[in-house]
Amino acid sequence: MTHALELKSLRKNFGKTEIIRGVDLAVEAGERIAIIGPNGAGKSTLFNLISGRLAPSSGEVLLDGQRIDGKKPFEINRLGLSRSFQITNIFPKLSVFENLRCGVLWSLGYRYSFLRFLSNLHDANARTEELIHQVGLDRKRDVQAVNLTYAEQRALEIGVTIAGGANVILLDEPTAGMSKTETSHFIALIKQVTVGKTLLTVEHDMGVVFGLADKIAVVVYGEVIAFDTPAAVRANARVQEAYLGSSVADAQGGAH
Amino acid sequence: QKGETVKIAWLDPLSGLMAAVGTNQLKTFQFLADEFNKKNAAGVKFEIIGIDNKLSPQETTSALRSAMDQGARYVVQGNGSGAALAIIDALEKNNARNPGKEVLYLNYAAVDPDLTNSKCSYWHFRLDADTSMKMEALTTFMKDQPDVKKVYLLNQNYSHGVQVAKYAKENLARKRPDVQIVGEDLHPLAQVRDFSPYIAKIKASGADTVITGNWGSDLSLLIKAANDAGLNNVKFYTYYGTVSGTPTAMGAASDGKVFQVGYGHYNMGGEIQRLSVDFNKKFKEDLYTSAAYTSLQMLVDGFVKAKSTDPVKVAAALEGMRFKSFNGEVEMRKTDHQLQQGLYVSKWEKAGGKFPIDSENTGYTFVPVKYYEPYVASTPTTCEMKRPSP
Amino acid sequence: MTNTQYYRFKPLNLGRFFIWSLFAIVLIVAPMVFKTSLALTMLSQMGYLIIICLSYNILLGQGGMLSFGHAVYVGLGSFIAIHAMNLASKGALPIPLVLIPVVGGLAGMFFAIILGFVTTKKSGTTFAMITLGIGELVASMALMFPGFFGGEGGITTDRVYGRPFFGLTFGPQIQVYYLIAVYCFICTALMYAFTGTPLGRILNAVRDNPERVEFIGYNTQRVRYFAFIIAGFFAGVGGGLAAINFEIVNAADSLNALRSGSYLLFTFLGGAIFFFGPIIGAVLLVFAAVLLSELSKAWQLYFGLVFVFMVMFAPGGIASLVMMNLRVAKFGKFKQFWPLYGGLLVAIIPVVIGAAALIEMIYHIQLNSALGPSLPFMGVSLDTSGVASWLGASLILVIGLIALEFARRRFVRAWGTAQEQIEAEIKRRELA
Amino acid sequence: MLKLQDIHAYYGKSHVLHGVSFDVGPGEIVALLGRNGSGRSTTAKAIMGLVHAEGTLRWKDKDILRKKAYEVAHMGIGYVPENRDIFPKLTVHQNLLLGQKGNGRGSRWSFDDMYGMFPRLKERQHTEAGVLSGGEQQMLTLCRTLMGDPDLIIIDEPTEGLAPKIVELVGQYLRTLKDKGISVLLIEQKLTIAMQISDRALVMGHGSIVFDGTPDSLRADATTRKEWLEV
Amino acid sequence: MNVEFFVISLLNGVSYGLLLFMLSSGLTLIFSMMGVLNFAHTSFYMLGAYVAYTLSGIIGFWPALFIAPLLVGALGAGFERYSLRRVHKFGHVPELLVTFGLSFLILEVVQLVWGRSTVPYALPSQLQGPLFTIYGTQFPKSRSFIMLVALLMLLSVWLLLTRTRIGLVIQAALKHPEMVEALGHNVPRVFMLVFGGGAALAGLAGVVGGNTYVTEPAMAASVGSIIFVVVVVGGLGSLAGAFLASLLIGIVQTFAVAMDQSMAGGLQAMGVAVTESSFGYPLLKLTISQVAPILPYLFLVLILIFRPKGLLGTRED
Ligand SMILES: Nc1ncnc2c1ncn2[C@@H]1O[C@H](COP(=O)(O)OP(=O)(O)OP(=O)(O)O)[C@@H](O)[C@H]1O
Ligand SMILES: Nc1ncnc2c1ncn2[C@@H]1O[C@H](COP(=O)(O)OP(=O)(O)OP(=O)(O)O)[C@@H](O)[C@H]1O
Ligand SMILES: CC(C)C[C@H](N)C(=O)O
Ligand SMILES: [Mg+2]
Ligand SMILES: [Mg+2]
Repeated sequence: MTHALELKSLRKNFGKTEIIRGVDLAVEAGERIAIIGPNGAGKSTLFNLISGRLAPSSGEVLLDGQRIDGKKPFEINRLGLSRSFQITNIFPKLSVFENLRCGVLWSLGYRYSFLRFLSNLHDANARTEELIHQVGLDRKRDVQAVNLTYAEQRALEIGVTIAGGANVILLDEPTAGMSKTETSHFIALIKQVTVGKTLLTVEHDMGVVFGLADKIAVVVYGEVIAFDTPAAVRANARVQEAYLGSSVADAQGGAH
Repeated sequence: QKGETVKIAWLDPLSGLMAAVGTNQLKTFQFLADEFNKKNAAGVKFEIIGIDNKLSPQETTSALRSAMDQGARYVVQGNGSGAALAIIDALEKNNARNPGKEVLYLNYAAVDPDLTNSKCSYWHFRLDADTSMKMEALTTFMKDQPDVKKVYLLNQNYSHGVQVAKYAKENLARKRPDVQIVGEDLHPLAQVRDFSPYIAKIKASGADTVITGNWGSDLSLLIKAANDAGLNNVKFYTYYGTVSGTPTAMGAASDGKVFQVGYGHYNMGGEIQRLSVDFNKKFKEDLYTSAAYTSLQMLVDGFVKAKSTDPVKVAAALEGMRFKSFNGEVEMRKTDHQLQQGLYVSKWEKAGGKFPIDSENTGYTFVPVKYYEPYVASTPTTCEMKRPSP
Repeated sequence: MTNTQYYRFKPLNLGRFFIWSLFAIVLIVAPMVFKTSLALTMLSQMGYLIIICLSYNILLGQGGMLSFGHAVYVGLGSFIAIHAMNLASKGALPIPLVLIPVVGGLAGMFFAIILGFVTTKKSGTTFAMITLGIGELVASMALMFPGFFGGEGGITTDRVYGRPFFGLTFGPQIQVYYLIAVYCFICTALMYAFTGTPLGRILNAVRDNPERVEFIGYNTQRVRYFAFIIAGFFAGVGGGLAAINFEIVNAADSLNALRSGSYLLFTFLGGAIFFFGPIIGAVLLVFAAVLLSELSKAWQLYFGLVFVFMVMFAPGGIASLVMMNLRVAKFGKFKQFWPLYGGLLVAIIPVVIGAAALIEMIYHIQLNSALGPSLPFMGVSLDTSGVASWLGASLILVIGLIALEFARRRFVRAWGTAQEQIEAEIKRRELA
Repeated sequence: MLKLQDIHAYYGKSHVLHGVSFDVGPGEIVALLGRNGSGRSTTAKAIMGLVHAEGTLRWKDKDILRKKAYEVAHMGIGYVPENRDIFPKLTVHQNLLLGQKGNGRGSRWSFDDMYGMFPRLKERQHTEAGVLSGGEQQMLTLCRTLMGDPDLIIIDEPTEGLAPKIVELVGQYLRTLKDKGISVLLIEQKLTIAMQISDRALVMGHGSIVFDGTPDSLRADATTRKEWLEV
Repeated sequence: MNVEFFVISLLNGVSYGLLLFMLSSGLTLIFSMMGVLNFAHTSFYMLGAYVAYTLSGIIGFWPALFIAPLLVGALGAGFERYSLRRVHKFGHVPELLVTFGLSFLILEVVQLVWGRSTVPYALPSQLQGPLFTIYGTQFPKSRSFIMLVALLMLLSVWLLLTRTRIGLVIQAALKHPEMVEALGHNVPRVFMLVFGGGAALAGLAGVVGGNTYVTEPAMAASVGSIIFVVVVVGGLGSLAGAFLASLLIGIVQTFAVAMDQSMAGGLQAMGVAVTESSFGYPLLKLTISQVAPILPYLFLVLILIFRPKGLLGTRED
């Protein structure tokens, strides 16, 4: 049986330091997974390995049963995996509309075409309009991305990520830097735009984690020490000790 | 004709690599035009319109058009055969397409032999001796130099340099079959900063003579490097030792080691010498493009002969005309419009005695060691001149 | 939603139609207004330089690729075009003159395919340096192959060959001009169209953030490579037209780094961030190269000064100045600026005159002293040996400078308020 | 120590702070709370001279309004910006080195102190800072500013992106700073930690201070919290 | 190749390499620290030569050796202060262009003040003549002096980079200038000093290069691109790399001049008949010595393709 995404004894070292020390993880289609873990545990690195930004030192990454480790990011993206970034990573000089349309183009098969006008690509434009609406940036349609506020940029970041219609989506701390209200807004948004898709997110905010995830993977020192339902993870003593600490997490978790 | 103003457009570089040379030549023309305006047989006034062609054939064509717009019917140019060719080409078309607005081109220094052979033109007159003629004179001189045994050819890798090398080999084979060519090098134009590797190579080859058509910094740096390395037993036979900057680079260190072939030298005596001295006083620079004098002299004589300043008539008058220039009697050969004039081989030595005028305040000068009558250096032409039907 | 979209686009399209028509009319009418042969030469040069600068801007402005070797593709296009013309006139190749620019374009494209493959592997400074290296290589090598490149003299041709094309022989410059104009229009339109294609847009994305482009499915190297090839094509077309125009092309002139540099400088001066910027740049290039150098021996000094000041004070080029004023006009605030601009102009005139007189006198001493101490300058005669001219010129300059500073302050203040009002207006509209 | 009176600040032409007044005493931890966009970061920048400001701004009885940022820093104010601003191509150690003023002699803090505080940084000290994890970068910025031996440290959202356990750790360290006599101006979003460790809480709204009191009184003041902090 | 020729060529190669390094050390400093592709670098080199020429006429060569670089450095600092600084915030391309414009201005001003031809800037008597003679070839004092100056430059720039934090401050300030200021560093002043320092190094190179070679208006343009090659081949940000690249290019170029082999010769040796009519004969017949001076550019292109960081570089863009 194939999983939507599967990691097999994945390892990565930078120079002498091993950052990812043998990760095995299998994610089923349609699952929402939250990845938590202390700072520097290797969560973002894991995302980088999956999305092709880094090549693993050893081990395998399988997307729908197909090996994707060692492939280039754009190849992986074309196979239906898309990611967002912890630090906002959009096209600053293009308008919101253009940002999103860029995200749409490849998946609709327009590739490197220079024989057709963008304005005549009705399907792409319609899809873009729909996306703008989904991420709630209608009012900012023609504003350059640099001029958006931080929260809007984060929304755009998500928009660009989901634009290609990938089935597996990785989000790296999507709500970082947002206030409580914005965060809850955003979770709703993420839930809505990823219906039916496989989702992996990295989060530190326990409120988000518990509100969003079907399952939680806990990464500590480059290893997955737990992969289970939220309740079970919260009860796990090792997780408590390694990551959650006491009061803060409780306070965060309790807020929702 | 008397009292008429004749506009001459000067199209040569005032910027870029050859700015120094161009600037000096423009001054030469302006200075000499002033002199001729004081008194000339035709009673005309010359006006020099200097236009910067940036040494570029393309810019030259636009410069030419603007010159014509300003009413110039004569153009002079000399730096670079590329620009020369562009002018010839443009004039062929212009003079055919616009009767009544013909323009004549006096070439005072572009020495590619092609210009008076395969590419010769009725509207083009060359006042300098071309590469082959100078090599003719130079090798005739070398024929009588028993110490020339091993020759090294070092030239710039572009048409002029390649031709110098080619004619040198041909002529030497003919006149001094015993001379050995021990090395030949072509280096990119104006790219070499350090010539010492070439000097090492020359030394290793055991050469006693170097023939080079290099000019500008390619010559200055070459000779400097030779002097620095103490290459004392090697003589340099050059084309462009007088060009701005090179005398300074040679200085005392090159005493007796550099030869040059040309249509003149610094101590010609007569009027040109007086002018040189005046020029030097005025601008603190040497007057080395005496072909400018020949150009103006030829025009004056041509005007007198044609009794007109109309280029068409003047062109006809110039063909085969003999006239007296600063270096004696010369002839504008009819077949190809190549001036036939005597050539000097001169040697870099301390100024003084009969040759008091030095170059660039170095205290040194090119002392003439041999003069060749026009026929000696004359080379045949393959030109099939197309003359306009009257 | 969809409604607003249509509402958005319609007036724009009308405006676009108007602008393109205007462009066509300018191209057609220009030689009727400016009749001297020099003007015609200049117009012809502008025509193909527009194509070249626009093609350069595909790299610089749209793709963020700083190339120091664009002349390579223009120049090689010229060479192939000229060889094609020579073959055609010998009857060896059945290509009519009107298609020669396309030959040049294909040549430019061919070399872009070959050389671009290695160049576009990298971006940023690395890209810039590779282009510099390749440019120097090609330029130096060209001089070593006189067989193909014609050495110093270059290759010449006669553009009048074959049967006339609808009665056109392309001998007279005016016919050549119109050939160039037609190509100029078509190429400009094509390149504009390119900005509206998927590849064109992704190219912008690559300029802004190449990393992210990889994560939306595009291979950035590939995108740069394709753009490079397209730019190479249009560069070659421009080169082909140049060959037709001059009937001569030589390596030292058309391939060197200086030439590449001038495409860069003027594209930038015109304004790389706007599509039409390079058009302005091309026009300026011709003025600077042909007119300025003829008007004054000090042209490089003027050029350097103008250039440095432009980069310092208008880094978006002339196009950005135009756009800024258009924006003010769009918000109906331009009226108050007429007198202010007038004031600036009035103040600048004496500055320019004074400075130019001084510079010209200095240059006169350096270059033209053979002609005596007096030089004609704007109708008056200056005397470099007398104190009066120097004093007068300095005085005019100083007065001008004071007036300029005064006018500038007033202008800046008004400009600031206008911008403030516009910002507020935009905010208000956004909220509405 | 630090005294702001009627500070107005502008980004270009847009007026962001409308008369901010408060002060920070020696060895005091003051929390500056407020919603997104209320102007807290701008206040910090105004103190550092990074935005154009008007009003009265005094530090240790000297006027520091319009002083350049490096002058302000040399007078003993340290600043940890919200977006981290680590120097990505420099190593962790070099980042810290840049925090030092002069040769670092006479500073209360040494490299060892920093590495002791966050052992993780010691492990990574020769790595380029740009590849550090988000949380590690946050630690690094804090330490970098401490290396400059400030008497007052302004920290803009230090717990952003930190794992809950580290958040607690940071809280502890801020208190250690206080024990060493250093004042702290803590800009925070997360009420929890700010309320735990601060001596005084300020609430900002629309570019001015709308509440100034102890954490307890803020806890008790439901209206202020409702209106200015929650939505 | 005999020992004699080999030794002399090696000496020539090293001395040319050091000349290149002397020309490019200031550029490395500016380029690696500030990221500015300073197109006016060689213009400062030229200015150094001209200023020294005038000064040595008044106060003698040795005082001029110190004063001319200072003047040129001050000019560079002034340029940074009043022009480059304004442009800095617009990005690298405008920075580069403004230096481009400056190179035009300097060239024109030099020509106005000193004229368009070569000036007789001569070596002081102490530097004239050979230092030693080897196998009958003299090694001039002037060249040894250049070598000495180049080594001193290497040492001082190296000290500057390793013993001070200036390098770090600048690199950091390129990314987050405000942050660096907030940490207490006077960033604008550091930028100005670095640019001025780079210009002064160029000026110094001019002072000693101008009289060893020629002092003329074309001297700036003629070394303009080669020094970029050095800096890039060595690796951006790497002083050691620039040094290595200089020596390498110097030596390779020198030895290449000695090689009269061509591809045609190589093919013939392998038994392939090559005649004038063979395809690509003009290319095949080029000898290595003919292309020697442009080998650095080939080198540059290859290096950038296969090792974009450069020989010893650590950064890629
Ligand atoms: N290119 C790299 N070279 C060297 N070390 C690296 C590199 N990339 C990441 N690391 C190291 O790997 C570790 C894991 O980093 P990663 O960004 O994956 O952490 P994380 O789990 O996402 O943490 P956070 O929650 O703080 O973002 C860090 O210690 C980081 O310094
Ligand atoms: N560089 C800028 N230019 C223009 N306006 C700005 C700029 N930075 C911030 N602002 C505006 O100033 C106001 C206050 O911003 P500030 O960053 O001080 O808020 P904050 O309270 O720190 O909020 P946050 O939680 O987002 O950090 C906001 O309305 C913001 O949009
Ligand atoms: C003036 C000369 C140095 C130029 C030379 N006559 C040439 O044809 O290239
Ligand atoms: Mg992370
Ligand atoms: Mg903030």
